[in-house]
Amino acid sequence: MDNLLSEGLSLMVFGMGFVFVFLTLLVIATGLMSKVVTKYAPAPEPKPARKTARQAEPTGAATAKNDELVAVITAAVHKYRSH
Amino acid sequence: MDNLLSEGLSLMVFGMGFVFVFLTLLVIATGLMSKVVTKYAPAPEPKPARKTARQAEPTGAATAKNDELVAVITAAVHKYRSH
Amino acid sequence: MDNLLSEGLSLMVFGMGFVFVFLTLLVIATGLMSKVVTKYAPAPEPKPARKTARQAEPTGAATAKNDELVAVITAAVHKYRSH
Amino acid sequence: MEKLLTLLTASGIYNISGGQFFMILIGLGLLFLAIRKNFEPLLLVPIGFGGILANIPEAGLAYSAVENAVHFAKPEVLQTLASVLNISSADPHDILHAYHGSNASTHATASLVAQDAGYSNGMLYNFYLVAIASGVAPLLIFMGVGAMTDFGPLLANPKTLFLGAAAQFGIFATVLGAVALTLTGVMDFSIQDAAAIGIIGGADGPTAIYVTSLLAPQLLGAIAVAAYSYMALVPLIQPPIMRALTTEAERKIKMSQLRHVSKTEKILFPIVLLILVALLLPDAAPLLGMFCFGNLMRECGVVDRLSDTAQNALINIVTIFLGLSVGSKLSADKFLDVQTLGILLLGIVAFGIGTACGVLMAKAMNKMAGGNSINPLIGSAGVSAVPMAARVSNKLGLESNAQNFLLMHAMGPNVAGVIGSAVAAGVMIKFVG
Amino acid sequence: MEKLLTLLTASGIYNISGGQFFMILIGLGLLFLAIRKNFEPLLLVPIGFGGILANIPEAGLAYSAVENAVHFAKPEVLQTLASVLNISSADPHDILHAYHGSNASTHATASLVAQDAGYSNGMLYNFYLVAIASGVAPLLIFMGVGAMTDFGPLLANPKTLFLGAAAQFGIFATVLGAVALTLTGVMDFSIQDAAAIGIIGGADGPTAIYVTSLLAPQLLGAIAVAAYSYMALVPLIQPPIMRALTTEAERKIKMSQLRHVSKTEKILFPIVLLILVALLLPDAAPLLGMFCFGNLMRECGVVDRLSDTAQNALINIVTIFLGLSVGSKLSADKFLDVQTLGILLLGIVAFGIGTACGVLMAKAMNKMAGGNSINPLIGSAGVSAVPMAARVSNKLGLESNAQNFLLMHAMGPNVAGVIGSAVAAGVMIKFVG
Amino acid sequence: MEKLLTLLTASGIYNISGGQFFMILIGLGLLFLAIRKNFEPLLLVPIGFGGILANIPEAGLAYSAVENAVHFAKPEVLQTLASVLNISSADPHDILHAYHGSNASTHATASLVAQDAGYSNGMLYNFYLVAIASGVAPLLIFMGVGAMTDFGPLLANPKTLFLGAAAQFGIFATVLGAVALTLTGVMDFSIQDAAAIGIIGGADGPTAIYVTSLLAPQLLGAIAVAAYSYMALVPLIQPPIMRALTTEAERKIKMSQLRHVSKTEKILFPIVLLILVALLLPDAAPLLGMFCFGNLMRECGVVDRLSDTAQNALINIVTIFLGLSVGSKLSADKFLDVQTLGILLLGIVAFGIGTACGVLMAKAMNKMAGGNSINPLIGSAGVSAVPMAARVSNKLGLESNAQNFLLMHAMGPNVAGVIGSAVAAGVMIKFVG
Ligand code: NA
Ligand code: NA
Ligand code: NA
Repeated sequence: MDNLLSEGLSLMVFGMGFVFVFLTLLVIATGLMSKVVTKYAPAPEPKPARKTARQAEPTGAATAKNDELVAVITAAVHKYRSH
Repeated sequence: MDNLLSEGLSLMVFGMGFVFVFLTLLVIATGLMSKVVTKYAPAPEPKPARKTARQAEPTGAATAKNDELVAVITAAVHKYRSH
Repeated sequence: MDNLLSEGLSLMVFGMGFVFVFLTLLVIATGLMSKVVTKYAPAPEPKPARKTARQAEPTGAATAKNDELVAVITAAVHKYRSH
Repeated sequence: MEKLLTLLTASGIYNISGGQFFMILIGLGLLFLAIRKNFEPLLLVPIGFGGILANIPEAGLAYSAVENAVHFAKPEVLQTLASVLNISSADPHDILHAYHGSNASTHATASLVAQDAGYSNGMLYNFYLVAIASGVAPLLIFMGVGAMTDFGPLLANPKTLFLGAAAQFGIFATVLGAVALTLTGVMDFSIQDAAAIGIIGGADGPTAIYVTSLLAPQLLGAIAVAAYSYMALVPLIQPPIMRALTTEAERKIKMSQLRHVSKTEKILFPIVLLILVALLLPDAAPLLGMFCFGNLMRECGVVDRLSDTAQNALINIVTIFLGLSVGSKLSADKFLDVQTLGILLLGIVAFGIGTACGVLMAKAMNKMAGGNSINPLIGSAGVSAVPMAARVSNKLGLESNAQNFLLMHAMGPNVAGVIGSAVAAGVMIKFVG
Repeated sequence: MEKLLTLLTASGIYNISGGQFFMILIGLGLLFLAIRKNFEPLLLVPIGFGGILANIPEAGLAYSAVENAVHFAKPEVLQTLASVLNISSADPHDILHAYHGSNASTHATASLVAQDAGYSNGMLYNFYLVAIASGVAPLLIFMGVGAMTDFGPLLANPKTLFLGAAAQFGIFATVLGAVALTLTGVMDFSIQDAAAIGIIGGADGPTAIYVTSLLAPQLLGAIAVAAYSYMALVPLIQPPIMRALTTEAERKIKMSQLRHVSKTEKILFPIVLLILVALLLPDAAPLLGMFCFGNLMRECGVVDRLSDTAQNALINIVTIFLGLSVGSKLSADKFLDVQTLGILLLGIVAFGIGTACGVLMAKAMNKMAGGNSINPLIGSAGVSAVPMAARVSNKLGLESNAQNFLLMHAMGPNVAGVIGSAVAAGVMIKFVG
Repeated sequence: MEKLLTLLTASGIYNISGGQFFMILIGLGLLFLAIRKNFEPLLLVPIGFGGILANIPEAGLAYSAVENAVHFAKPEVLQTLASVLNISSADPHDILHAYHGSNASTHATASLVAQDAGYSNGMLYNFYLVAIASGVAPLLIFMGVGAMTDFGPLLANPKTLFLGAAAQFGIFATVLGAVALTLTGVMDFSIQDAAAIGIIGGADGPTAIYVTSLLAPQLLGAIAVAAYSYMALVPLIQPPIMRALTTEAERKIKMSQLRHVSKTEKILFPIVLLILVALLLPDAAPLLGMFCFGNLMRECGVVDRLSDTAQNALINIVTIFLGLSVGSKLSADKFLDVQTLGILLLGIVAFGIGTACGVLMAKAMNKMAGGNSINPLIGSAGVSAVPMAARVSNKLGLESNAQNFLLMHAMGPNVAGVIGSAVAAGVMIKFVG
């Protein structure tokens, strides 16, 4: 019983401590990495990043776009036929 | 041999019987369910159910639509350019 | 040691020989097949083979086409709206 | 020179048996039917190709490690296998016979011996183990089919479920037919074989494969080929029977338009079906459970990405492996048997009887309903063979009355037939499994 | 007539136990929550459906071959199993108990005995073995999540990683809670159980499933259901806590726009993270390794077709099997236990504490930074529950200041929370695994 | 404090060996080449990442359960393993050595012992077992490649098959090179090793992986890395050789436009090829069978949904696992060996010789055909490395004559090279497998 308590306590102390240590190191490493990258390989002007956006897009949005497309084309065609 | 015959016969009688019993119960349960649904959760006016239709569409149809799309756009563009 | 050498040598002789024999037979069989096909089932005039081309198309190209499509439609719609 | 001899004596042309040659021709024939005649190509292209691969001499693609070890017959390996299988003879045939009859642990030990001797399972044999012996492939196909099925027409007119029931009579009549062939000494089928053959009449590929893999795996090749071939032949098999059993007046009956079915009903239907299965026939639970799961994913509207995958990428992947695995059972020693002829014969009888019973049931229902509301042509769709049989009903309806579109009305019995044959499958597994 | 009796006595309705009936209701309840209330439907639809399948009486879908053999309890099979398990009693309960406690080789032998007797693994049990017991499904989901994650906001403001750390306090506090419940005699959790329950507080489904499958597989059903349900409830659980711990002035704080993050930084981040994991916590390597791999595929820009597949076809296929497999652990005998209530209670406490710690950490960081640059509302997003928690932060921000869009600022702590709980998972596995 | 010590002594930084550190650098180098230099990224990104994962200290991701058990070296476990392996020493190295040399059943028993002691296969090891040891991944890739291959240019000019034959001389010359290195005592390769190394010259990734997994699995990492790297380097390796062996006049030769190839010819070609394989070289049946199956699915036009899946979702999924599995063989103890240097050296020699022989063969064919109809530059495409090598031919042609588009002419030998190396692979497996 006491054993369980001490295990639980030490899990909390060391676990939480480790999470903080790890993420602190990650903050430092990431910051360092960003600094080095910005210094030695400065990014060009921010591109619109179209492609990445597309990938991240949820399926729903894609469908929506498709529908828009169809709507737009339908309109265009009606116009075309009505000439 | 006789054993095989009796097995076959009983398989037919009980099998066919069970299929009918099961589907009869399904008819009843489905009817009941539909009645309850229509009573307590009446459907709104029938939507065009565009999405489901799209899903059920076989690949062939999808391709056909795509082709139509391309044809339509080509026409629209030609019209547009000829202005 | 000598064994390894003789194994290597025979692997080269028979391996290379077999590759040539196999591909020679394939040349013959293919030629024969083509001849028979052209004789008994002459192809109709070469279709544009649109579909196969589409399949072989790398993803990149497909995306490019999609973009073109969007551009084309946008143009068509602008035209339409400007009427 | 010795190497040259090795190449020659290990070549296919040196080793090919008449049976293998013939089976390769059958594989080519299946490919021809699939590609040129459009016979259920999604299954028959992989099955036909798998059949050719399975019969490449010396490649052993369709054999287990032990079968491959026995084929190459090194005396010391045969000796070890014989001792593992606890038989005194080291004759290849005796070893194979003992191996096929041995229990699971002996099987496993024999397999390790063959592997130690450098032999391994053929590629197609591994596909078969993973896809069919485990039962998973037909179930996933059923899930995908569920995700592609619209129960709307059935829900608009649930009574068409009776048509799906009646058409299953083909299944059970065929079982009796197989029994009769055995009793008259023409063939030799066990009751398990008879049940698996009967299920061809269900006109539903994955159900037939699932039941056969459980009840009579040695007949899998013939039964799957028969099931898919006859499904492709539905436009030839059904019309004469339908015409013979109906009058011109009946074929002209126009059915009233189906009512609108709400989204909620469509969501609840697979759940109602599942609960009925759970309460009445647990042995149908894997098949109908996966079918209902696929349909629920389709209709619930909140997991579209899962439903899309189930009816595209996943079902396609599974179809490739399922087809090749079925093809692996087209090896000459298993397929070229008089039993195969019996199966082909019984299968077509099953289709015919199922069609007839569906039509007769529809006639009866029409009579009971006043004689002018149910076109008996939709009864034949109860065999399933989705959506081919429903199209046949539609076509015959149009022949008699150019304004008579039966397609949606026939879709009800059509999907009911899928449920009906899965229920029949559950009964078979319960009774003779 | 005997057949009729067989059908009846083998039917579900004849055999259903109260527990199974109740679990089927729970399965239906999960489906209702998923479909009508939109509770994480991608997981809860398969889990709920799997739960129903697992509780179909006599179908044995969630049981191993041995469990099925014991269930049908033929005396000779029980006798053989008892001798294999080296126990004298042939009582079903004793056999099951010995089986569950036996080592891997005895397990394998017992399994072969059951197969020889004609029993086989249930479908869901096979799915569980392949998807979860092997550990592969949660890892592939994590790879897909990595391929869907944009670390841009985190890289623009790496300090938000501290918020992702603080919110993990919920995990460890819950471990203590589980320990306290045990010490007071209310429940009986081992330290492994406590650790697995704690990880619910990580608000990250695949991490919870991965850890639980390693530390306390018997609790998998309850823990997964709790984790996904509470993730869906984040919009209800978090706001009161967030409001209680922040002042109106704090909630009004507008954060400055995030800097642009270059492609190179995004490519290097998963590699930096991987190296840190490699150097500090190898036990987190499978989880974070696959996560980083997915993210690298996404960002590197040269393997788009792999990245697309990882975040679509592959993750969808794996989700279907993962959900059904988790559902298989909702069988009555495993789920209907007072422990489940404890888990549900502790889980919500974990979410609450995590939320509070995240907010408090954000308050502290804001104070240290001068008091006007970090809106404490983004702290709650540190629990993960991506992207729901970030949306909650955004919503509360808009309530206080209609011009205050916190979404992108909250995405930093949000994805940091994923890393944080994966690190916590690694520590748990190291210490009590 | 004890826990802190545990964390520290189990951390990567405390345990990392020089070899692991170096291999992680190599993994990073592969990622750099793949991402920045576009070296076959679809394979080298997963391979490089898998290589890093495999070398994370203490994580044991690339090790089997037994290897992990031995690594952690608890005396009682080592003792049990030693007795299972029937050796007297319980020294870790001796146990590993006995384990790797043991037969399949001892292997299985040792594995159960390790599992009983709480150790399990690493994630990457499981991927390797499923994807490569079973042989399935390279075969599925080959199926996908078949579904992506257009044999039109080859069918329009079947004689280009000879170029695909000639270029395989690189394979067999390299075998002799490996033999020579062994005879001179520089390296120590068996004939199996030599054959596997030679196949690098086939310039075809899946063929190389398939053959190596059968003949020399311990060399898989080095051979796969060499094969894919050199395929990426084709634009650097080939041009100097091509220029040296051709005259300016030859490079200027314009080839007449290819005839139209009918659909029927394209459908029949994979079947003709399959039958030839079946009759002459059953050992090439798995590789070329799956290749032909993929191509038939592509061309037959009736199974487009299967063909689409084979060349997208399925090949992508398999590529991810294949790459990570190959990466698992980049563990320091297997890769950091003088043999690896030998493999890298021999591999580039193989590419060079293959290129040269292809060009010389094309020159000869051109001479025989009158000297003005075949541009020898297309000969180099016979090594395969599809479609890179064909593009190189095209580029050099354009340099000499800006109107000279050789791409389609070079596609013939290019795909012929794939067939050629698969045939060579079959011969290797037959003779030394
Ligand atoms: Na049916
Ligand atoms: Na978290
Ligand atoms: Na090649």
